[in-house]
Amino acid sequence: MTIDRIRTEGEIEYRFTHPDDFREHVRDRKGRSPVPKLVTAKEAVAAFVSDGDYIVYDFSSLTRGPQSLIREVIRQRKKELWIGAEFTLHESPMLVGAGCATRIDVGFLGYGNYIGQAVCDGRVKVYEWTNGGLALRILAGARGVPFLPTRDMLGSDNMEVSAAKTITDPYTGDPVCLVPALNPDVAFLHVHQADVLGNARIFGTNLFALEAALASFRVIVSAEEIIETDEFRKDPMRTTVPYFLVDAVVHAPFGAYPGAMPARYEIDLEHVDRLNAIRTDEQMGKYLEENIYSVADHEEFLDRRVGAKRMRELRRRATITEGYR
Amino acid sequence: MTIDRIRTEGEIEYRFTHPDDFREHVRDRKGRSPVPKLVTAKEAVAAFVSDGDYIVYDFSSLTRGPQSLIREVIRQRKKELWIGAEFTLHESPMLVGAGCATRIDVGFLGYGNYIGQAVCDGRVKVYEWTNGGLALRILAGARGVPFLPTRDMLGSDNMEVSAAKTITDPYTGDPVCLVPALNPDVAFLHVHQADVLGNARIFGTNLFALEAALASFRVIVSAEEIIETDEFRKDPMRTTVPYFLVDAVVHAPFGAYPGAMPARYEIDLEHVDRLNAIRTDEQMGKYLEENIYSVADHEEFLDRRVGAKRMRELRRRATITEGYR
Amino acid sequence: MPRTIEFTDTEFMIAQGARLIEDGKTIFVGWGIPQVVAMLAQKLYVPNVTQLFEFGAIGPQSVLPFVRGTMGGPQNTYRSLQWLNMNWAFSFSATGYMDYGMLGALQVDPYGNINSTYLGGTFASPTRRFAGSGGGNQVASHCWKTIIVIKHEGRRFVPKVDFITSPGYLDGPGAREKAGLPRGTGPHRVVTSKALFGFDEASRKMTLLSVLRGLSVEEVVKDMAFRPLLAHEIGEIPPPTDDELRVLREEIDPDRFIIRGEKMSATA
Amino acid sequence: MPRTIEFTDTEFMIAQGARLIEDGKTIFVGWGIPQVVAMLAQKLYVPNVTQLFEFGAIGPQSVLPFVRGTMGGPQNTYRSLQWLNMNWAFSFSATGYMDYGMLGALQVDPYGNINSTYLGGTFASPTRRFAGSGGGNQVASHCWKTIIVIKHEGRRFVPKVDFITSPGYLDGPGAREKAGLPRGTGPHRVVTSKALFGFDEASRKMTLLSVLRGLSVEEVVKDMAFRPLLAHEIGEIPPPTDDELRVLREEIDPDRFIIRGEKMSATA
Repeated sequence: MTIDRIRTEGEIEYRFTHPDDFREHVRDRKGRSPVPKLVTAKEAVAAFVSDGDYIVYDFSSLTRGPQSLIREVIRQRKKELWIGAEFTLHESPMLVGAGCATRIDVGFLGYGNYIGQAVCDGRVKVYEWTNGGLALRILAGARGVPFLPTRDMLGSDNMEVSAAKTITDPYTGDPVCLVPALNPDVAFLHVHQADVLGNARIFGTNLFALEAALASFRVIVSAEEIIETDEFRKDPMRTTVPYFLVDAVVHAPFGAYPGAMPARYEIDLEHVDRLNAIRTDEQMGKYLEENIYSVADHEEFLDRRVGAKRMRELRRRATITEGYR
Repeated sequence: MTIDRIRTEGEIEYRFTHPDDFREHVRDRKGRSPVPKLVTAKEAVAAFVSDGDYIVYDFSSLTRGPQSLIREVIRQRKKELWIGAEFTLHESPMLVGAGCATRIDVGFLGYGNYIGQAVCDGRVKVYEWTNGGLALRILAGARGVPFLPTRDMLGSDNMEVSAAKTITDPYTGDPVCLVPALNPDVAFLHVHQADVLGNARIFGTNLFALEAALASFRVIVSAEEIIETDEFRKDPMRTTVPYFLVDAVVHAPFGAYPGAMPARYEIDLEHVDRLNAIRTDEQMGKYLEENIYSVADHEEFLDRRVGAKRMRELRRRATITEGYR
Repeated sequence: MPRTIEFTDTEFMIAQGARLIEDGKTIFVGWGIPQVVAMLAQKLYVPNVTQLFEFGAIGPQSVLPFVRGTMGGPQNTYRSLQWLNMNWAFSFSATGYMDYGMLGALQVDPYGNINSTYLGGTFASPTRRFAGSGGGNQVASHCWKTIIVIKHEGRRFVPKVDFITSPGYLDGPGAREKAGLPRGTGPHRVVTSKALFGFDEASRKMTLLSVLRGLSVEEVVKDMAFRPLLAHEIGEIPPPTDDELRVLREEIDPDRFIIRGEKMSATA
Repeated sequence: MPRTIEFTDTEFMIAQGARLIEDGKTIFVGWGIPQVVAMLAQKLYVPNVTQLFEFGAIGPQSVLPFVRGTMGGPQNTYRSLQWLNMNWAFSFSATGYMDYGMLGALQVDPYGNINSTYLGGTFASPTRRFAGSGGGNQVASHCWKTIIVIKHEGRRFVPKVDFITSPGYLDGPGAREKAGLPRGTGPHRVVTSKALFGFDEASRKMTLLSVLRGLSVEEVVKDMAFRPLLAHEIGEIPPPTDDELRVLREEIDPDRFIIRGEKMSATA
């Protein structure tokens, strides 16, 4: 790519793409033709995630996170990734532990002291944007503007360790904070339903699903269920993301495991506890080997490491379905 | 009110409220307690619309417009209103013709040459913000920021006849347009369903329903149907506006007449044609007398001027219900 | 055997516009004539075009016949892929996802600047006042290729518009970029009831590309208040086809609300 | 007859927090302990409080028992009035609709500035690194009254926090407004496992308001690394009630995941 995507200001590195450069990518490299995009996770990650990429995703590690895609990124041993991390409780430690991620914009850094130690050791660089600031940066990217203003972050030390700027608002004369637009290289969205074209539905709250899809150079959707395009046309209010934002669709039942998929299956708390208990590189290595490197793909992981019985049990526990349809 | 709400820059008057002033109104004057707010249109307009107020509404004159509330405003002979007009095809002429509105921010000025002539005659002042600019101003008001940036309006003459400003974006060095936040005095929302607390649901597209509800000092919801609060809790994705933004709820079946309410009843094109054919003050006076001043309220208007047969027919014509639920 | 086709100026304008849209692309559709153009195109030529309306209907497949006057009701937004709102709709155009924009206009100048606001006098005290931008400014600012659909009346083609409602190339090459508008955007075609215009790459000036079969260049340009550039070869535009007229007259607008106009004829 | 109640420091902190919330108001609820405080309050004291979670759950009525670690799942967001997203959630606080905000903290200083980011060293090379702001910065910036819930450990009460993650009164009166933060906002109460603090109107400094029944002021302030102001009359806080403990132990957290902690006792 010839597009300038990384900037520095003093000690701070930040991702920034001129809106015109992003627009030209959209014009030239994103298809608007409704063509089938159903591929395997392996194919999607190989084709659309490169070393050095900036990645965002929602919702959280424990709820509707794109866990099978994250594991595939680790399996393919991507390098030098930069993560926009809001509710990424255990992806951050895993991606850093696996040697995939070297920079993280937070948000919320994640569970446990494995990741905290990695920061102290200098294995990963962290920049502070706060959850609100990061969500706003993605909204700016989605709206095609170079920045958005906010009245938070002001007065806090986050201003010093991010590329947020203070300007004088021309309407009130008061200080206001600007955050630069973020156009990630890749957005991962794990959804309840998608069609093969990329139309996608999420049930429940989200962080910035449509924002991330609009703002990102490439979008990979993984879906619990593949449905007909006609279903979207029958109920347009339920669509979260329209097809032409999406580059690849992956069918991934239990794709949020060990987290929950609301109204589909519950969190596997035992598995999550194992993840959260990781303190050393040895423990991390063992976890990654067992759950990622030693299996060919998500299906094999589910078959051999999770098992049908466990999955049945997690489905059975998802008793609340009201509102998720 | 002691809050400064109107500013001038050269020839341009524009509404602007310091975000802190708006916040203090929200703190002190908006209730968060879930109490019943069901009142008549007469009560709602008398209590919450004052002479000189700035009013916004969506969707359009022909689709889900708050027509019964507009008629009540005219019936109560409010004065010096300022209208934020996007798809207000026939409300603008009516409000100007009835002597209620003296300033309009557009948007889209409306149908026919009655309103155009009123501008030429200097009976109403118009400022140009464009649809996108006006929607963005309301979004700024809803986000509690003093402005939002955009890359349109630039280069056009709308910049000269609005209070939009051009600044140099500190991230790209390029010019970018800022529009000031708009916090209307009153938002009218005509919705498919509401409960007595003010929770409200709109089915179909909208212009800026949640934005206007968050940005406005006072919010009046009129609803085709009053439903139980429990229905909202069972299906939270369908809620458009939560109760605590709303000051009054009016039960208004056929409240969008002569426009359509999607999936409920169709446009009365004959009635709309009469409205659009108005060219003279005499014609306008006759229309207002017959349809507004000579009837006590919306119910009497429906009974005596529209009639049960016509309403049945318009309901029957609303054959498309797919997606509206 | 040559056959004479009879049609209205509006029908020709609509048919011409419909032939310009590419399949598998997106188009931001303005209110009125552009809606009908998009309907005809989708019905006959480009089943896989994705339309976008400014209030957030993404991918509607409007029910025929066309419901006049409105755009937001169930018929026009039928079978959309997604229903959103206005701030989202303009996010799709701002991020470069809208290939085409299609707009009507009151006046247009050699740089494709559009006036929809007023004629004569001043802004504060105009001779005639019209609706203004609506979302036209956003469409013309952000879509990659804006198509302007306008009746071929001399008074509509002026050296300088009374008010720039929606930006064309402003005052020439580089002016849009200098103003801060997105790079590489601007007016692409002007579709009229007699001809088709493009814009010269170097000067950004309106250029006559082709004329309705049977018309001379002089007949097309004679009452325009500026002289457009002429393409090296001026093409010939066939009149509306039987299919186009049938769909327009029988399926889209049987009440002739939109398609009525001045009678014209040309050889099929 | 006086009766001795046994409880954990966490239980006391939660019970205290729950008593501070007003009914019929809104509260922006942070992750972890604040969730449990809000659950207890809504169950026992304030049925008509409207909670808001930062990812856009408006008015949830969480299912008990509390599901540890998560906040966004069906149990915690059950029976919400509305489900939105993060940019909308922060719009409610930015426009002044959030009466209370409730946050945990790693460190707090006399002005109520919160550090949740790191301890020791520098930002680039910290001694210990924690999660950072999450949405805490937005909550502390925009809610009218921020309540900080923090264990009463001396090392957590420092003269100057290592990093201002979420703003208190910064360096004193007027500093928030000067920085551009919304007028009239700021820390309201600090709820600890031994005491309750407010902030002096004039100096904006942390002020001891009341202590757990049976504790002396000296016991409360002795290991804080700064000396708080003292209210004219220091109140006495009753220990957790039977109802509070029953709901916490039986209904909200039967696995004692959250409520475990140091054992304490006081007279009922």
